Amino acid sequence: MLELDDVYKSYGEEQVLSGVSFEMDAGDVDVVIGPSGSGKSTMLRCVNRLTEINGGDIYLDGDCITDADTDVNELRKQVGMVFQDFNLFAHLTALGNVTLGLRKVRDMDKATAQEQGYEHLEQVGLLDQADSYPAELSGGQKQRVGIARALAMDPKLLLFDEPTSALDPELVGEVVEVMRDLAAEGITMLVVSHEMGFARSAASDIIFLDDGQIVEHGPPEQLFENPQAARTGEFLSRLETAHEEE
Amino acid sequence: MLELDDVYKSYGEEQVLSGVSFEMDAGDVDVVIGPSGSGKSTMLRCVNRLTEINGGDIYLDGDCITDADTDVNELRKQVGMVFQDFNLFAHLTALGNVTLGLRKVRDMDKATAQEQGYEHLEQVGLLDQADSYPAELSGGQKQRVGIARALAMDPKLLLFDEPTSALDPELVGEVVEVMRDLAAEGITMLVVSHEMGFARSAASDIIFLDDGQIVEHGPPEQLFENPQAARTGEFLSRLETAHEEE
Amino acid sequence: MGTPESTTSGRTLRARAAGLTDQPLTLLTVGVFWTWLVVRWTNDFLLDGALIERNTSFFPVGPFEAAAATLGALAASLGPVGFPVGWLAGFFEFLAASIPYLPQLATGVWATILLTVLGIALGFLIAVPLSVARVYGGSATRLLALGYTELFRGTPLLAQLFVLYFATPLTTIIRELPAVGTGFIPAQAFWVAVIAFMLNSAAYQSEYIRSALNSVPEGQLTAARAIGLSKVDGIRHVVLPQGLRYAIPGWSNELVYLIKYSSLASFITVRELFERTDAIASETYRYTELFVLAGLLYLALVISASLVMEYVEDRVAIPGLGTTSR
Amino acid sequence: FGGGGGDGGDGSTEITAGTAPGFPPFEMKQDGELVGFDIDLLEAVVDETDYTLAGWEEFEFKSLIPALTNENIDVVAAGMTINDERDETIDFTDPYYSSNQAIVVREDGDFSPASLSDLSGRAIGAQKGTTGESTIQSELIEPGNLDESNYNSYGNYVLAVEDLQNGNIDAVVIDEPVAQTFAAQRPVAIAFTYETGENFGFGVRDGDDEFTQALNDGLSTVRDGSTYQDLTNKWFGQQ
Amino acid sequence: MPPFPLQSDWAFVAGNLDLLLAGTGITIGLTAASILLGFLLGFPAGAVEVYSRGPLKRAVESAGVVLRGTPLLVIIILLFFGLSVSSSAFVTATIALGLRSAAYQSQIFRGALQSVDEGQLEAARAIGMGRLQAIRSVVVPQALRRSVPGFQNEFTIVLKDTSIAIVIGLGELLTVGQNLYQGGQSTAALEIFLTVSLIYFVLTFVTNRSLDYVDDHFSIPGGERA
Ligand SMILES: Nc1ncnc2c1ncn2[C@@H]1O[C@H](COP(=O)(O)OP(=O)(O)OP(=O)(O)O)[C@@H](O)[C@H]1O
Ligand SMILES: Nc1ncnc2c1ncn2[C@@H]1O[C@H](COP(=O)(O)OP(=O)(O)OP(=O)(O)O)[C@@H](O)[C@H]1O
Ligand SMILES: [Mg+2]
Ligand SMILES: [Mg+2]
Repeated sequence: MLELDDVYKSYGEEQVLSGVSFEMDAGDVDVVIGPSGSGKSTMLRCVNRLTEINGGDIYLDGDCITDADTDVNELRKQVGMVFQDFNLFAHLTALGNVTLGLRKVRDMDKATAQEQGYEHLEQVGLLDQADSYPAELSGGQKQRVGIARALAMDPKLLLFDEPTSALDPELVGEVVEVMRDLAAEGITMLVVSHEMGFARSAASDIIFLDDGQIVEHGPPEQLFENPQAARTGEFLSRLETAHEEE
Repeated sequence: MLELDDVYKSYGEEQVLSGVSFEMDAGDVDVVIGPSGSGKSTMLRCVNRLTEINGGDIYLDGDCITDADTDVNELRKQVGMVFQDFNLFAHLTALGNVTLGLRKVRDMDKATAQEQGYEHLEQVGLLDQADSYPAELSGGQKQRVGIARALAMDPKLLLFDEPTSALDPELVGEVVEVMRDLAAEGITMLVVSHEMGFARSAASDIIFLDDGQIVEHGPPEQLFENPQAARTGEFLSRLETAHEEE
Repeated sequence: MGTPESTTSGRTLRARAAGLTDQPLTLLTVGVFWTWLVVRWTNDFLLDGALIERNTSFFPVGPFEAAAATLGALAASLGPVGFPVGWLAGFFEFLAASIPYLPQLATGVWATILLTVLGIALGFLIAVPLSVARVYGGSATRLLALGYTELFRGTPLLAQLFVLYFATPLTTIIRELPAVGTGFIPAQAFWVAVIAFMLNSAAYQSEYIRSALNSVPEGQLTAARAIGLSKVDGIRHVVLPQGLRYAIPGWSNELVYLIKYSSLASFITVRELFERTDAIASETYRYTELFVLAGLLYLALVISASLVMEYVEDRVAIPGLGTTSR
Repeated sequence: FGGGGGDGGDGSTEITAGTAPGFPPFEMKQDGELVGFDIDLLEAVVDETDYTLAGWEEFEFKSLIPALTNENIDVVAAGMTINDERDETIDFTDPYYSSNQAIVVREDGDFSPASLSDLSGRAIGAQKGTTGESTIQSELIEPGNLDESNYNSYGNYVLAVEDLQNGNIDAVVIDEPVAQTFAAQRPVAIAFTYETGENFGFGVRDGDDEFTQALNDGLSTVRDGSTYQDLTNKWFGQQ
Repeated sequence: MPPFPLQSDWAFVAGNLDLLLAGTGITIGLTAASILLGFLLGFPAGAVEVYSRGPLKRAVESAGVVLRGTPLLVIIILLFFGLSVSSSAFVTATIALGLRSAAYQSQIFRGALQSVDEGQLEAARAIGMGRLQAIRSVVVPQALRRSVPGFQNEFTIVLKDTSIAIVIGLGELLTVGQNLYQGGQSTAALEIFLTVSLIYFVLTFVTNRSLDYVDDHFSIPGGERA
C-alpha cells in the first residue's frame, strides 16, 4: 500500500531524514513516535509531497509518487492529512471546510457536496455543528472537522500529525475515539502521536524515529514491553517520567 | 497559611466561583483538578488579585488580602505565579526576566539583582541559558525561567496554572522535576494541573473543582482510589480514556 | 524559533519589505547623495562659502553639455537603432540642466529634513501617551485621545497649516521669541510648520503604536503585574519596549509620509525643497526637469530614511520579537 | 518646444482660454462664476475675430505657461506681465494694460517706506511667479539690499496681504490696480508705487502667429471703440 | 457694480454652500475613481510581491518604491505637464492618485496576505488544490477581511489628498474654497477653511464608520478582529 524506500531529506546543511524505509499494508495503522526534531512531521509531509525528498522513492499502491511527473494534486486527493494545529479554513463553517475540496477539487455541485459533507460530519459526530465557524468550536471539535475534511476526499491513506497534542487533556478522548473508529473501519492510517493508549490499543506497528532514522519498528507489544535498542527504552522512559505511577 | 472562605466570583451574568472554601498550611502542595471552564484559573487569579472577588474572604498568613485597602502590588510580591503559556517578557533575556521584578519592584541595584537572578536560574538548572531570549528557549526551559522569575520575588506562596499543558510530552518531565524539587524544599504551592504522576507523588491534597464549587477535597490516595462523589469518578475516568492500558 | 534559520528568514522578510534598499547600487547612490549634501551644507552654512561661492554648483555644466551634444549626434547618426544612446544623451542633457539649481535645492533639502525630523520626533512624544491612553486609559481619557486622533486625521494637513499660521496668534508669539529668524534659527513660519506636523503626525503615529500595543499579548502585562509591578510600571517596562519594536515598520511608513507631506509647508512660505523647486520653476519655466529632479531628491531622502529605519530595526531586534509574520 | 506650434488654433476655430482666479479685479470667482476685467476683455476681443471661445480653464498662476505650451489651453488672460523670461517660452499679444507695482503696508503701522531702498532689512512678500517677485529679486536681493531670507513668497496675493495684517511681513509688492482694491477693503495702504512701466498681454503659444495676429487685430478694434473704456470703468471704478 | 460687497463672513460661507457642495461632489468622485484604480492595480501587485519570484516581483517592488517615495504633488505635475497623459485634469488626477494609492494598497494587501497563517495554504494544498486555486479560495477571502483597517486608512488619505489636485486646476472642494476667498468678495478665508475642514471631517467620519460596518458584517463569527 505505502512503501518508503531509503528516503533522504535535508534542509540546506541539515540532514532531517537519512535513509528511512518501511512498508505498510492496506488497513494498517502505523504510529510514529520519536523526540522533537527527529523528522516525524517531515516524513509525513514527504508522503503527500508537501515537502520534496532528496533521495529514495515512495510508492503508493505500487506507483512511484515521487517521480517528477506525478500530479501532486491528484496524489493529495488520495492521501488525506490531519494537522496538529487543525488548520481549519478560518473563513468557512464546519460544513464549508468539508465541502470546499469536494466543490473546487472534485468539481461537485453544491447540493451533492453538501450531502456528502453532512455524511462526513456525522461520521465524526459533528452534525450539530455544521454551521459553526472554527473559532466557535472547541479544540476537539476542530480536530474532528479536520478529520472529516480529510475523509471527504475519500483518501486511500490518512496522515495524522500529532492530532491531539494541541488539545486540553480531557478533550483528547473524543478525537482518539474517532481515530479508533476509523481504525476499526479498516482505514489505512499513518499517525504521529504520543498517545500511548491509542498506540497500544489501535496500532498495527510502532515506528520509532530518532535523528532521521528508524531505530526500531515493530508491533506495540514488542516495542513497549521489550525495546531492542537502548535509545528506544530511554525515550519511552522519558515519556513516562511525568506520568509515572499511573 | 492560605485560606479561602466562601469565595464568590462572577463575570457579568456568569457565576464562575460559587462559595469556594479551603485551607492550606505552610509547606503544603495542593493540586487543583477539574473540567475546562470550572473556574480553576479564576480561583488562582483571585488569590493574587489579578481578578477581584465578589463575595467571601481570602486570608494569607491570617491577613485578609481581599480588603479594599490591601496594597495589591505588595501582595503580589508575596504570591508568585507561573502561567500556562509562560508569559515570559519577550524582550528580555532569561536573566532579565528574573531580575526585572527585583530591580523595579524591590528597587535592587543591578549587580545585586543579577547575583540573585543567577542563583534562581541555577535553582531551576538554567544557568547556561541566562543570556538567551525566550524565543531561543524550548518550552520546558521557558517554563523553568517562569518559575525562577516567580521564585526571585521570594514569595510565601507559589501559584501554578497548568504549567505543563503547553509543553511537548517529552519536555513535561523537566518542569515536573523542578516542581518536585520545590515541593521537597518545603515551598507552599497551589497547582492547577492534570499531571497525575505529579499529583499522586507530590500533592498534599487534591481539590476537585466543578462548575465553580469544590466537589471533593482530600489526599491523593483517597481521591484517586476511592472518589466519594460520582462526578469525581466520572471526570477521572474521562481523563484516562486516552491513556488507558497505560 | 530562534534558531539561526529563523533569524535569517526574519532578515529576508525585512529586506523584501524594503524593496530596493538592499541593492549595492542604491547604497552607492545614497552615499554620493549624502556626501554632496554634507559638503554643500558645510560650505554654505558653516564655512560661509569658503570652498565655493554660495549658489555656485560644485559641478561644471560644460562637460555634461558636451557629452549630451556628442551623444545626441551619435544617436542621430545611428538612426533608428540609436535610441538607447538618445536616452543617454537626454540623461546628460537633464544633468546639465539640473546642475545650476543644485545648490539652492540642497538648502531646501536641509529645511525639509529639519522639518521632518523635528515634526516626527516631537510628534512621537505626544503619540506614546496618546496611544497608551487609547489602549489602557479609562473611558474619559480614551475618548479624549480618540477625539484628538479623529480630528487631526480627519482634516487636511493643508487646512491645519492654514489655521495655525493665519488664524492663531502663534506667529506673533513665536516671532517675539529671542533668536527666532536670526542666524541659524529659522523664522516663525518654519516653527508653525513644525508644530502642525507635530500635532498631525502624533495622531497618525499614535494609531501605529496603538495597534502595536494591541499586538503585545495580554499575558505580558498580567505577568508584569503578577510580580508586583504597578500597571503604569508594567506598561513602561514590559508593554512599551515590545510594542514600540512592533511599531517600527508602521512608524517608518509615517516617517516616509511626513518627508513627502513636508512639501505642504511651502504653502505658508517655508523654504523647503518643494518651495525651492517651485520658485525656480516659476522663474525658469523648466517644470519637467525641476520636478523630476525634486522627485529624485525626495526619493533619495525616502530611501535613506528606509535604510536608517532598517538599521534601527536591526539594532533593537530581539529574537522572536516582531520579525516573524510581519 | 514650438516644433508643432500653431496646430492648436488654426485646425479649428474653437479656442480655450486659461486664467488664474484670485487676482481681483482682473480675474476672480464670484458666486462660482469666473469674472473680471481680463475675462470680459478677452471675450470682447475674440468676438472681433473668426475664432470662438469654447470656454475657460482655471489654473494656479504659475501653471499657466506649462498649460499653454502643453496645449491644455490656447491663450492666457491672467494679468500676465510681458517680460523677457516669459517671452523666451511663449509669445505675447500687444499690451492691453499698463501697470506699475504698488508697495502695500499696514494702514496703522509705523512703517511708511518711500522708496525701494527703505525696504532693506524688512520682511516683505509677493505672489510667486509675479512681477512683484521679480522686482524684489532684481532690485533688492540681487544688488544685496535685502537678505533672501527676508523675502516670503505666497501662492496667492490674498495670503500675502493676510500675512501682512498678521505682522509676519512689513510690506507686499503687488500690481497697482490690485493694490487699490485691497486698500479699499482691508486695513492696508499703498505706501508708494514703483514705476516698472510694465505691460500686461495675452499669452499665446510660440509660433502661433496667425492666431496672435487675429488677437492683435481684435484688440485694436476693441480699443478703438467704446468697449475698452466701458470695461475699465466697470472694473477699475473711478479711473 | 461694487466689486466688494461687504458681508458677514459666515453669511458669505452659507451663501456659497452650494458651490462648496458641488466641489465636494468632485472630491468624492475623484476619491472613488482613484481608490478603485488603486485597488485594481494594488491588489494584484500585493499578490505578486507575496507569491511571485524573479523579475516581475522586482519590477513591481521598484515601481512601488518610486511611487511611494515621491510626493503626490510631484507625481501630478509630472503626469500633467511632463508626460501629458491626458488633457483632462480629472483623468490625470485620477491616474496620479490611483497609481500612488496602488503602491500603498499593494503593501496593505501584501501584509494581509502574509498574515494569513501558512497552515491555511498548506491545508488547502493537502486536499489537492492547486496553488492558485488555494490562494484564491482560502487565502484571499481571509486576507481581504484583514485588510479592511488598512484600507480605511488609505481611503482617508486619498480623500484628503484629492485637495492636491488644485495644482492642475481641478475644481474640487479645496479649490472651490480657495476661489471663494480669493474672489475679492470677502475676507472669509478662515471661515472657509474651517468649513472645508468640517466637510472633509464629515466625509472621513462617515466613510470610516461605514467601513466599520462592512467590517462587522463580513467578520467571521468568533474570529479575531484584525
Ligand atoms: N521548512 C524547514 N526549513 C528548514 N528546516 C526545517 C524545516 N522543517 C523542519 N526543519 C528541521 O527539520 C528537523 C525535523 O523537523 P520535524 O518537524 O520533521 O521534526 P518532528 O519530529 O516533527 O518534531 P516535533 O515533534 O517537534 O514536531 C528539525 O530540526 C527542523 O528544524
Ligand atoms: N475575563 C473574563 N471575562 C468573562 N468571563 C471569563 C473571564 N475569564 C474567565 N471567564 C469565564 O469563567 C469561566 C471559568 O474560567 P476559568 O478560566 O477559570 O476556567 P478553568 O477551569 O481555568 O478552565 P481551563 O481548564 O480551560 O483553563 C469560563 O466559563 C470562562 O468563560
Ligand atoms: Mg512535528
Ligand atoms: Mg485555566
